Amino acid sequence: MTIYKGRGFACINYPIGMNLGGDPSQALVHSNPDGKFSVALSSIDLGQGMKSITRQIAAETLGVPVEDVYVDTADSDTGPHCMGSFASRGTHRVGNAVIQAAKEARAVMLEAAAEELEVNAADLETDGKGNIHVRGAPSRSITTAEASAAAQFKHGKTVAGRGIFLIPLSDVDPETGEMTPVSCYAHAALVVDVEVDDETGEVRVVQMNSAYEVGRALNPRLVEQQLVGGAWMGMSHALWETTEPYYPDRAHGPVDFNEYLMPGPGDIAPHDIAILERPAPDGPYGGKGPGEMCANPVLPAVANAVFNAVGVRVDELPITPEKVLRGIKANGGAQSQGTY
Amino acid sequence: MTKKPIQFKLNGADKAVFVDEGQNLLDVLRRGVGDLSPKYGCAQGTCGACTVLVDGEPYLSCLVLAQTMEGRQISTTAGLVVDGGVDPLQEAFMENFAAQCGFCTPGMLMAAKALLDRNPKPSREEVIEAISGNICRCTGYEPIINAILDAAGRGVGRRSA
Amino acid sequence: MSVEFRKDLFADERDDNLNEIGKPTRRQDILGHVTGRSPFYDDHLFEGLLHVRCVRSPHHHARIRSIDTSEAERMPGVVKVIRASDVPNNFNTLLSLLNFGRDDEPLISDKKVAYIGEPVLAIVADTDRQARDAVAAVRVDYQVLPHVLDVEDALKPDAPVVNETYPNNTFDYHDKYDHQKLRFGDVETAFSQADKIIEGRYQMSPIEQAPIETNGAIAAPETNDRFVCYTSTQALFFSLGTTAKLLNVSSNRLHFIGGTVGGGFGGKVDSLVEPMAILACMLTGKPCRFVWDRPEEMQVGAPRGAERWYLKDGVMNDGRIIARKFTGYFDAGAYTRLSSYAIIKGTAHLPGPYTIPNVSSDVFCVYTNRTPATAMRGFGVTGVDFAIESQMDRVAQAVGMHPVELRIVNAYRDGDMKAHRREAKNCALIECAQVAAEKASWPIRDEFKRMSSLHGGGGERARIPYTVTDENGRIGERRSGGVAPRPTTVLPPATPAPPPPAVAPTPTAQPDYAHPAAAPPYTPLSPAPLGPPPATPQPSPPLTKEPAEPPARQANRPGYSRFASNSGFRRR
Amino acid sequence: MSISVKTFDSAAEAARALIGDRTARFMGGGTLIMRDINEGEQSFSTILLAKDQALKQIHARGEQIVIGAGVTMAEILSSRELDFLHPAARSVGGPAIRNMATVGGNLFAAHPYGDLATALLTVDASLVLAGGEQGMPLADLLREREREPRPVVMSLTVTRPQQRAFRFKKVSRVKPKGVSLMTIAANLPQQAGRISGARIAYGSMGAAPMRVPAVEQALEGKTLDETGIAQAVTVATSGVEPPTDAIASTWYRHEVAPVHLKRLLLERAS
Repeated sequence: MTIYKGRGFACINYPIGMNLGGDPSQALVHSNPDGKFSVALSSIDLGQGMKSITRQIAAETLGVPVEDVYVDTADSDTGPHCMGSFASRGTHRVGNAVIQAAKEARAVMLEAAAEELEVNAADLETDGKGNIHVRGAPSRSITTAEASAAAQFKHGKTVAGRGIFLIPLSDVDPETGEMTPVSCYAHAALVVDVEVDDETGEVRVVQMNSAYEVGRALNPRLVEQQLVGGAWMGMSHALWETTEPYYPDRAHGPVDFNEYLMPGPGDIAPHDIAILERPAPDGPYGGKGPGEMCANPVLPAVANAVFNAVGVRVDELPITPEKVLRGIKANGGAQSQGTY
Repeated sequence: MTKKPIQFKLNGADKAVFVDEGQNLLDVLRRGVGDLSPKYGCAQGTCGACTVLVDGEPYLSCLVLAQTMEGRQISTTAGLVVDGGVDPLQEAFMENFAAQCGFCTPGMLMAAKALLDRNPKPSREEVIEAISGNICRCTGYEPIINAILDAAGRGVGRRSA
Repeated sequence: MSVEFRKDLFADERDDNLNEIGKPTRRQDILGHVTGRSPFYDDHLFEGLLHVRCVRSPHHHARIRSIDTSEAERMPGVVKVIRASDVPNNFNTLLSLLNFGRDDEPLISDKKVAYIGEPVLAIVADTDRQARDAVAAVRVDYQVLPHVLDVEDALKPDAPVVNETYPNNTFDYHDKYDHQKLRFGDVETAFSQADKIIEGRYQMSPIEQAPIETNGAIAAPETNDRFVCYTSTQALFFSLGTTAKLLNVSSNRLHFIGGTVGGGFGGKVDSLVEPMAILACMLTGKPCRFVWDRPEEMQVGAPRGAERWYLKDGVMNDGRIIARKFTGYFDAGAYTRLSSYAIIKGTAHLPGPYTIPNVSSDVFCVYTNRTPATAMRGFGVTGVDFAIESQMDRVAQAVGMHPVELRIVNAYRDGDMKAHRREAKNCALIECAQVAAEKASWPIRDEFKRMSSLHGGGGERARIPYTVTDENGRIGERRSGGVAPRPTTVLPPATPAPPPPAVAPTPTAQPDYAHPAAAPPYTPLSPAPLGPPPATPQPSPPLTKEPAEPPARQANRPGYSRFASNSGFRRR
Repeated sequence: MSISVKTFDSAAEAARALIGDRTARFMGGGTLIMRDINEGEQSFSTILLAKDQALKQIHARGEQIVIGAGVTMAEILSSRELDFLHPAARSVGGPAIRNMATVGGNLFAAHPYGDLATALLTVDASLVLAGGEQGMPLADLLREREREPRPVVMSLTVTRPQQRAFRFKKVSRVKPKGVSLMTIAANLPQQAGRISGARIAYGSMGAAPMRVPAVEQALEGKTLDETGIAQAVTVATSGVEPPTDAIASTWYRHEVAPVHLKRLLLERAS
């Protein structure tokens, strides 16, 4: 038995959002009289952190502490329309809608503060800690709670805002495919190191090194969640997963988690990640959306690493031990392509 | 259909409920006595989302015939919160961002709780073994393993540069 | 595991002094998750809740002669048998909400089934077990039909018709073609000028989204003649709109609540559980729960469909790819769902994040007798990325180049023209490749370390080339057996005729960042002697040629397609 | 059909109830039967339970150890007498499954399950049935386990293997818990450095766990080294017809069986 080491590389870009119907999302923001805000959406939190990231975007835009904002989603009676959570569109589309809504609400709050402080609203700024003060004169300040109360009880103003984000629909040319599919792209590159057992065809991922460009990491820990979990899923797609093990034959389709194979906690590989941020001009604070692209480079990188290790190109996913072993046997043995 | 009365303790409180004869414990916990913390993921014993402790040991509640639980002590994630405060394990999950969709989390917590109750200072391999019957589709397991090690005071943690 | 931020890169494009953005704030929902209190759709209790289960096809393809429910109806706990005729408007396609594609799928099929697991009847009972028992007692008389499971078999003239809405077994694009085209430049001429031709065939398996929470919904009557629906949907208004259409009910009588979902990954878009739960609720007046079990989630719930890609590259010895041609087949399964759009998205993604002057692709949405496919994380992109990046490795091997350097040589840069005819902006591929290689301690040569997405793009690389088009693959042509070659036409460039192309723009202020020219061969085996010294940069041969005859044929170009309900749409 | 449950004080009573009632199943730990109930399996509608404490006992008589059919994997793992079975018990499911799954249930677990049964085949397991029948070899039960009426197993008697003679390997795609692609158990007693009375069993290589006589014969009288096992490796799949399933194909199982057998045989005994 020999364990062959191999290394593979892949890099990708990923389109954020869809070119369908303008791909709109809406948001409503309003405050209670004490300056505590609610964001109403109909967007879905599938675990990617929709509620959390829109909360941070709203807090940043409103200029209030994040504890002063809660996001409520998704109730069709109160949350305005959203296309849904897919296509890595949530952070980008919903985030932009929240910014627009929060800006409108902030403007009302600042107008009220300006009236109370007897200054021009354009001269006011928020400190993110619950205060509004005159730019350059921090002592001339009012709390966001006081400003909201004044708006609602003295000035008769609704501290609220509406937001929608829409990318104008782009036509698709039937002859050339010309179109504007999306507005920004995330990027990734990944190096995978594997070990291949030449007698069984088993592949073990031993290390991943990656660089992911996400526009801006609006919350670094949420980005990390996506990248770590997503790369795991990529590894899983590459080496384990299929609903039809003998595609296109339909036989032996798994019906439980024992037959539907995914890497277990004992299969995970160390993953060292670098996060790059090149803000998207139209992204919320430059954010793009790391949710989908994180898996994509792993699949080909693993395939390339297997080739590097034993000289077998498996072009049909998943790269099962069986396919690797068939390749090794067809070649008359493992053929290392050399170490990088 | 005949209903059978059974009594058991759930998170220390007495419960009495009528169950269908073939009904599983998961269904009785959720719909019978209203503890929604254990989750339905497969009803096959292959995902672990319904893990509860029976007399301190982890069981898959979807595979437990409810009527055999007469007189047993059942613990669920809903019972981890004591006097409004969270368990160190829950705190470690929060701190380590060890949940995304949160659906596997209650089962994962109970599997981890069973481990730490028996072995307060587990190795990484022991943690991996303890959660090996629980599937997480979101996190890639790493944050969960780190959270459990953290709760045991053995956090190697993530490196952040 | 480690995470580092490369704040040094693109620093001048960012303001890092924000209050909340960039902070590792805990998730808003985390306390609910760790205490088991987060309200997922199934975490709502109702007195007298009824349970729905489906009778499903055991056949790939069959006509239904009759359905006998007499025994099932007498079984204990059975409250209602739901038939296809109970569905007010039993024909839909998901993207009809955006006027993209024709209705092609019933909620319940009582005439014909086209995949294993297709619902033919639903039963509502007091308990889940009673519903299952009744399902087992239903007798369906099927006349089994020939089926087709392979995408390329489905394109043969004599293949069984899977989906009567699309009798050619392919989705109709723009009312004109049986596939989506991408044409940029002239691949065939470029192939003839290439030093090497590299070809590959890549197959992506069907994959299950596998959320730990299965698809499901609970519907209950509200007091005001409305219906509340707790749902696992990934797209609240998509599901609401689909339900309103199928059940022919005003959308504001539907009150959908969701948003806390136990994983989706694309598998909770199809809106199959919500209409069924609400229909059951309408027909019984009781709260009804329709939840897929795990076998349904795995084999009836739509997977990420299989994809098959053929790639052909024309490559110069210095690693530059001068032409890339794709033929792709998406296995949509029996019904369209979202596959038709995935192909639009995938087409715009070609030829990957590289500046290749000649690109052509034909991508088919193919119907087969298998579980309909739908979205999954990376929809329309993951499969072709696998193909492209495996192909890139083949190219690197063929020209003897370092795999990372090969990517950097071909990487798109700010200002480059992409094959879908839009300028590249905000690029960062080169930087990602450099950083990943650095992290892995995988050396690349200094000149490649100095390259940048910010420089060397545009100019000649921004040009839209003369483009060869064709009218192959008109709807129905393939099935009728006639695949007569059609004359190709050449579209005029978008801009006046460009100057003769040169491979590299004249270096200006920063020569180090100039467009890469020829690179020396890469020697993967370390003991091997180094290759010859780098060749002197040479202008590449012209990659496009002047049109043989003046471009004239515009008449056959129908209007561009719009995929929206709001303006300019065509009702089908 | 809705499920009814009948509980008996003794396994013998349950066994009597099972005879003549094709709609009844005797339930051990429930890990298999409860799944069937949950998924609406129609082939049975009555569950028989026995509160018989005899089912839960483990006791040793010299080299013979009697294991009650109701003993769980977790209970095996906490039994010192059964230390040689620990690798096999640990290979079943995750910790929760091991608290529930029983020895008796494992004997009836369909492909690809039954890892413990594979191990038991190599330690001369014989059965005591609830009807009183004694001494039925486990292999006989496994060959005919689908036949109705299914017997109720009270206990198994196994023979403790020689020190370091027992080896076990479960080949799985998922770590640490995955279903078996192939399970191998080996009991390799030695006399004067030579194998005497080898027992080799495979799991997931057929409809049920099975002994592999060709391999056993090839090992007889041989030394446990590369040369000594060569013939056994050659005949690793002789007489074996491995199935194709979601985990692996017949071809693959054929190809890797000799590899895994060889690795197990050459593994340093712990």
